[in-house]
Amino acid sequence: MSALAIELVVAAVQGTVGLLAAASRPGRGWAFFVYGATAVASAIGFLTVLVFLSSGSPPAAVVLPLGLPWIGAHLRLDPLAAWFLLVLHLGSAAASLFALGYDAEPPRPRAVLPAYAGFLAAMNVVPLAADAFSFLFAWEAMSLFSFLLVLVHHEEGENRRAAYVYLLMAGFGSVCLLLAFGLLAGRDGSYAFADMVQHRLAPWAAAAVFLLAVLGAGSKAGLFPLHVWLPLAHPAAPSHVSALMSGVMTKLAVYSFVRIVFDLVGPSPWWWSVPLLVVAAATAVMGVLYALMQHDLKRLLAYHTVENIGIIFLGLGLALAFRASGLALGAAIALTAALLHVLNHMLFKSLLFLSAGAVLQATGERDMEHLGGLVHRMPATALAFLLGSMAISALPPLNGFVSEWLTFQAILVSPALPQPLLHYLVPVAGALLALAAALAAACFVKAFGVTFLGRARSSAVADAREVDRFQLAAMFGLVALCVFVGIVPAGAIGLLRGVTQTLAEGAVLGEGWLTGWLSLAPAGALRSSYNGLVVLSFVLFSAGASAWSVHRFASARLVRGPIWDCGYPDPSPATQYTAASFAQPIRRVFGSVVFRAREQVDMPPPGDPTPARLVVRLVDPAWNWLFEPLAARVAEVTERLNRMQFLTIRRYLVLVFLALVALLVVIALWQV
Amino acid sequence: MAGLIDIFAQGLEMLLVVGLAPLLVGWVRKVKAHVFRRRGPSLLQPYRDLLRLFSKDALLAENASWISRTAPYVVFAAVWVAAALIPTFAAGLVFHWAADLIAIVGLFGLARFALAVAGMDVGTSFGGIGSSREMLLASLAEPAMLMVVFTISLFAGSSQLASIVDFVLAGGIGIRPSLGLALVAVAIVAIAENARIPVDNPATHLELTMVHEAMVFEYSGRHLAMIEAAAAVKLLAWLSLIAAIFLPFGMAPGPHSGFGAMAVGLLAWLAKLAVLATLLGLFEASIAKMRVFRVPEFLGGAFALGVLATVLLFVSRGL
Amino acid sequence: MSGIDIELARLMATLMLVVSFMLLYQDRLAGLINAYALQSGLLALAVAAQAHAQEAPHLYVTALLALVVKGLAIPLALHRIVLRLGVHREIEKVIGVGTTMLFGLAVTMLAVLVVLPVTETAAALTREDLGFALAIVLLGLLTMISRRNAVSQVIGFMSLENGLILAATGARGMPLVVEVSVAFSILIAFIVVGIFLFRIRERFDSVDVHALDRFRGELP
Amino acid sequence: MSDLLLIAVLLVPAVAALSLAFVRDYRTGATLNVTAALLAFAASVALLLGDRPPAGELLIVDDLNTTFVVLNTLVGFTTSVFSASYIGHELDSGRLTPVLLRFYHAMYQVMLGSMSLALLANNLGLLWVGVEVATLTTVVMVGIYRTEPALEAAWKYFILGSVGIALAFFGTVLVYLAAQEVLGEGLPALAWNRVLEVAPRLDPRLLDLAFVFLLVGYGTKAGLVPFHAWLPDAHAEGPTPISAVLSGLLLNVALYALLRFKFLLAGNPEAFAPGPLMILLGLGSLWFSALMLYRRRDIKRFFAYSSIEHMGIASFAFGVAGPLANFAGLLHMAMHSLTKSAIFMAVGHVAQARGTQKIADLGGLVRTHPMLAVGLGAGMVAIAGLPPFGVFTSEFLVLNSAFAAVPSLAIPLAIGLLVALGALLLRFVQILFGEPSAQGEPVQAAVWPLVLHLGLVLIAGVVLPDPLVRWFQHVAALLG
Repeated sequence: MSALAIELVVAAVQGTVGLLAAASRPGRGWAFFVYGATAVASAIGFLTVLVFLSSGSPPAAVVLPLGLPWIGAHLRLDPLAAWFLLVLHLGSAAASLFALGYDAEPPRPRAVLPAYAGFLAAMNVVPLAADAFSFLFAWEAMSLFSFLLVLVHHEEGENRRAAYVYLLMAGFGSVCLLLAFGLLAGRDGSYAFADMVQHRLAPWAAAAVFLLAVLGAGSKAGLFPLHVWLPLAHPAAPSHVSALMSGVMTKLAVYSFVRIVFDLVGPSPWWWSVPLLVVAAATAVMGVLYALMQHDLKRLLAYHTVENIGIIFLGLGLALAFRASGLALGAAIALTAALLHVLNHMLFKSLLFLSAGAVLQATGERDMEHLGGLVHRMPATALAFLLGSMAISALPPLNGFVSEWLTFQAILVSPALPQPLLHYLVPVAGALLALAAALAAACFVKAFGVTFLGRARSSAVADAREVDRFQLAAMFGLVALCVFVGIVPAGAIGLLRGVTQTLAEGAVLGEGWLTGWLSLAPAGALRSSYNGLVVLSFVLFSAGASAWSVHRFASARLVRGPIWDCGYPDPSPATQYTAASFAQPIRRVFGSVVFRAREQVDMPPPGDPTPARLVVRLVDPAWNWLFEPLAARVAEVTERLNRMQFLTIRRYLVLVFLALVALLVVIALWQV
Repeated sequence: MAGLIDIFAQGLEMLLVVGLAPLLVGWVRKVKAHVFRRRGPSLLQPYRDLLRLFSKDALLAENASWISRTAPYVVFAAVWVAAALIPTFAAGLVFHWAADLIAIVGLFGLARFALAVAGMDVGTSFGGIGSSREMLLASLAEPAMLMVVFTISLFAGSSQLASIVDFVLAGGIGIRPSLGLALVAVAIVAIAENARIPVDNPATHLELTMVHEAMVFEYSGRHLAMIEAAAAVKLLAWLSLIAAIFLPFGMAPGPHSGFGAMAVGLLAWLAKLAVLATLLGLFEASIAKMRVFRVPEFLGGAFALGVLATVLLFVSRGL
Repeated sequence: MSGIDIELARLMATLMLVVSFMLLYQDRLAGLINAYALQSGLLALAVAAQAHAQEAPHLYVTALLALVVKGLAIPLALHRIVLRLGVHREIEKVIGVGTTMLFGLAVTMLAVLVVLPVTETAAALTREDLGFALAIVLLGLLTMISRRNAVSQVIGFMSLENGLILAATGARGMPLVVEVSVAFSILIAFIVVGIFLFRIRERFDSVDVHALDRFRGELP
Repeated sequence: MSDLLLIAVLLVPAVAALSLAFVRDYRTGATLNVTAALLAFAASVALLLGDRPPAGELLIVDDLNTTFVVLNTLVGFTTSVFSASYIGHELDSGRLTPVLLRFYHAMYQVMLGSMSLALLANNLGLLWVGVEVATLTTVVMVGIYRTEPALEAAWKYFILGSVGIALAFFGTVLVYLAAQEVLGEGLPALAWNRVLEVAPRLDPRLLDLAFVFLLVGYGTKAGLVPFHAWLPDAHAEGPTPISAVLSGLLLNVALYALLRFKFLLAGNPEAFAPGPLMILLGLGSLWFSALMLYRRRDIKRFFAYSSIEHMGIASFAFGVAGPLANFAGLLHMAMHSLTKSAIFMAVGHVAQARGTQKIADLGGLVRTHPMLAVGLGAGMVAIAGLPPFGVFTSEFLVLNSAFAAVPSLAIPLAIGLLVALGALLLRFVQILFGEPSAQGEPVQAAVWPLVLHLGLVLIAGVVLPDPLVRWFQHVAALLG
């Protein structure tokens, strides 16, 4: 059976499982069945695309008699699709495995199970679809099912609002993509991607497609300022679904962008990269700044998804710039960086969401200000979260560093570009990328430190239990992959060869690309190289050697004592640094501009026992400047129009009369 | 044989880096003491301090987790590896290709991350204040450093330190305004990264102003020693980095360039370190500690200089 | 083609148009109802003339219907309704008479304008006839919307319907004309009965869900 | 044989209406109603599958109307089933009396029959008669509750409908005038297929004029803005089965009538291209109703506006013209008809179960009535144009065909769709989810009509049946 067929079967199995779950009255047994089946299917799908990518198989296509009869459902498996399927299957396997571990009480199986399986099936079809109709069909289905998953805990008004905003934005995105496809298809309505590639669009049309793709894919992926739904919706879903939404679904949005802009549109002018770079850099920085202001663990993670999407799009923007100027090597590096980051972000973001889910399950708390000290109660989860934090903070030798390193390497190729504007823009974007990475590290010191370290801030933590083996297996599987991709990135990058070959002006990264000992040297050995394996071994060796020698030659005893804290040990855990206080310096430096952060301190006079209060007010620029005015405008218009519901019959007749007269006038003018 | 020399050279460098670091710290202190017309402690005082700490039992808070126990070693290892990858007396050592300048910055980031996390472990407000400020400073220093990296890499066509050294040695750069700007920027970053005055004061224990010391408050004994040692190595690494990029003169081109060249390189390196450390001491002695919230402006200046350096680079290159 | 009967029919049509303007002009209910009766009578004559001209005897039925139902029965019924429901004799106009007349003229010109390009060879119904019918229809609609009074609105509708019948009978050999005219008569009867049944005294306006506004104290 | 079937489709409702008027027991009446509707449906299916009878002077069976007749009789049948379960509750609650039910059932059959007549008519006068009789019967049905708002709604419908009737008739007369020039006096000049044959020779100016009146006249019936005013109230105040039929069928029939005339204009090269007008009205309807959706508090009125929206979309598609757009329009009409009637069925049960039509009081439906919630939810998802339902397919085609024809047109359309989507989703979340404000009572719901409708829409969304596509494509090509 061909890889494509297996992928389709996997999707079909997932869909069928969902249907079965919908038709039954699912309980615990069903949960086990659904999650088990989807995990196995995902694993099979993963192996299939792995073989497909590593063997360099030629693309396979099939047309099924579904959808619109005169075009049918085109399905195609090529390296690009396979790469995203790889990401998808890994993510879904981990999520399903994690969900298997909801041993005591799977969250709302009747609501979750059918939608979950359907969500997986729809996501599975998105990269495979090779015509506009099937693509949008799967795309919308994906949105719809995840919308239902966001609504699982619908009793909370916040979740309902999140779901609403989410699906509306998803609708906006789909409409943009639809229009983009409409332009690509041309007048004869050739919706198949294969035909679209043949079309050569007029420059304005191509530019319109590009902008629509930025809006459409960007709204789904979470580009600033279209990201607003993301931090609302992702945390609202059950944690394993949050992992999928953040880790995988946003990547499919990236896929749609790459597919449209790099594949379907064809050659592009260089200036396209300018708006993309600007938006991407803004997204990266804004995402992490938003995240720093959060104290809801899952929402913080969701904002980091925004940040990472910015990083990915930065890579894509660079690839566009290079490709337009015929710098195939640069394009290949940038594209590889972006696509590798797609995988990496899925790995560590799923890991983080799953660990956050473990925390949520164990304590029932998402608010970091109520957590603390979990490292003692949940050591394994803490370790997983720590490694995930290090990966997302782009620290060597983990995987996050590799893709950011590649992005920087791509930036270093930018002097070869002929456009002066890009000479200035690209390094600045790179600096913003560095800023985002450093702030991300700060944010994860905060997230990990406040959640897992210190002393418990509430009784919920005191009763926390470590999660079960399925959940730990899911988390540590992802940890292993984070480390693996970090130290042997060449393995993952080798799989991307087929993609860059087709999309980056045919550039195959040179044979010097992967030099001895599996180190990365994208632009020839003289340029720059990085070897995660050596760095890791080096660090491990140094740490081990120093630890050993210290213990061997110096003191090895450890004495425990009370906390010193500069001589003021306060037993109350409330005196610890909180998430808000951790972020305070950053809020003062960046937030006062970006969020117009204002602090107000109410200090009671001496002798007054009432507590002092510190109130922080933040203004979300996306809501404040874009969405709220828009909503207000719609409300205003509807308010005005609504009078039309309460007219008298005579006035309605006036309308009819005027319309009739107007039509007659039109006719009269037409005939003259 | 060649492999043996490779390993030897690399090993020598690693040992030298660790061995000389406390001396460097002592040198800086000595310089400062001289400026203040004091005799100051012996040059070897840092060694004695470390030995004293090593010989003591480590005392940890009751609720400290394994994080507190492992972090000092991770911090030390990351800094040590970074230092080992920076060309000191010879460029192109055996593992130089394992990491470029960006990766070295990343390794410093790793060390900082580990230390900041450890600062949160016990759950004191001082640990939190230190970690929080440290991460703020880092988030400002890192982009500035990256701009410098860009400037230099764009010059040299590589972010690999060995290639940069080669390039500078070959006279590829000459004196350029961008290079000067980059030097100032990297100096500022180095000051911030090493918690020196005016950004931080390694000698202070005044709550409101400290950053680095606040993080390591709960440490004692060998753990503290490791952290102190790491700080010393880090200082050495940064000075070596500046030396390697801006003053690579005398450096041996590789481990196979003969004993003589190696010896010259070693001497040159020591001289450069002495000069830079003296400059640092003089600078520190002549300036006051800043308020914490003035520091972002200071580092923002470094970032601006970095950007300017990149921009001017393109101007002078006429690209 | 242009026999005396056709000429008569055209004359009647012209007069109907004039009466349409009278309808627009009237500000008393009694006058309005009488004018409508007049127009219906003219319609009956026009239709009869057409019946003669087209040699279509079934059209006499329509003519008779127009005369009896619309010319006599309905006006009488309306007079009674006005009496029984105690409707104000004065008609509350939305816009002034002058403006209404101006609108009427404009609409008539528009009607002429749109039929002008119609090919002259149209044998069944000349351009003028079509223009008259169209104008009557539009003026009927205008009458409906320029008054607030239910009875006058009904009269506007019936005048509009007169225009339709005029056009339909003028179209030579149009099938189902009689049936349609019967159907329209029934429709009108329904409306009149509806006004009476629902005791819609002043306006046949309705407002939606706002209960307070709904009656405006107008329904008994 | 096929002639007989054709007659049967029309005769069955007529006979049923007559006999229903004399059935005292409402249960028997309901059963008879369902049986008659089923018979009519069976006859129309047979008509669809069998040979086509040749077009007569009065009646015609062609690609365009067979599918619509089947659709109409199907929805008529399923709605009668729904109605049977619905009226029981209404009788219990005293809103309807047995006498009124007799009347109701008879009128129901008259309405179905007249709509079939309109669809099958070849004679344009007959078409007009069918539409108007259907209108008048629905007027009566809307007012059947005899409450103040119901009577008002009926009255508004009656008056606005009458004006529409009159104007449509004027348009028909004008078409006859044009045709009579060529075809001579009498029936042939009103026979649609004959007129179509000679369409290129008709006086284009007369056709233009006629189309304006037909557009206003039938547009009133189809609920196009600004002629829509009767529609929301009629839907909201009448019995829900009637709302289902109104939205699902009558609007379609009116638009269908307009299409018949559009054929004629398309056949005449000199005639005014009606496209821009239909696009304008369509966009106007879409935008207007999309915005109005936000302020609706009554669930039935809400969906009534949604019907206006979808009629606007269909009208837009026909205005864009071209095989693809016309196909999309036809498909959209069919999909909307099935979906919206299903929604009204669900809404009917929901309103009965919760004892209110106020959206604000309906929250938390998944908790109180999970099955109904699933039904209503699926319907709302479908009508919002989300996959896997057929409305997605048709909206996809409408948008893309618009894009292919005039790209700038697709943007207002897309924005309108988005605005409407926003309102639908808002209510979707509000009605189905959250903590229920009241428990409500269990209802005996006839679920399978709902399932059948949504199932059909679902199938159409996943794979369009080939014959349907061929019929529609053929018609779409003719529509020009």
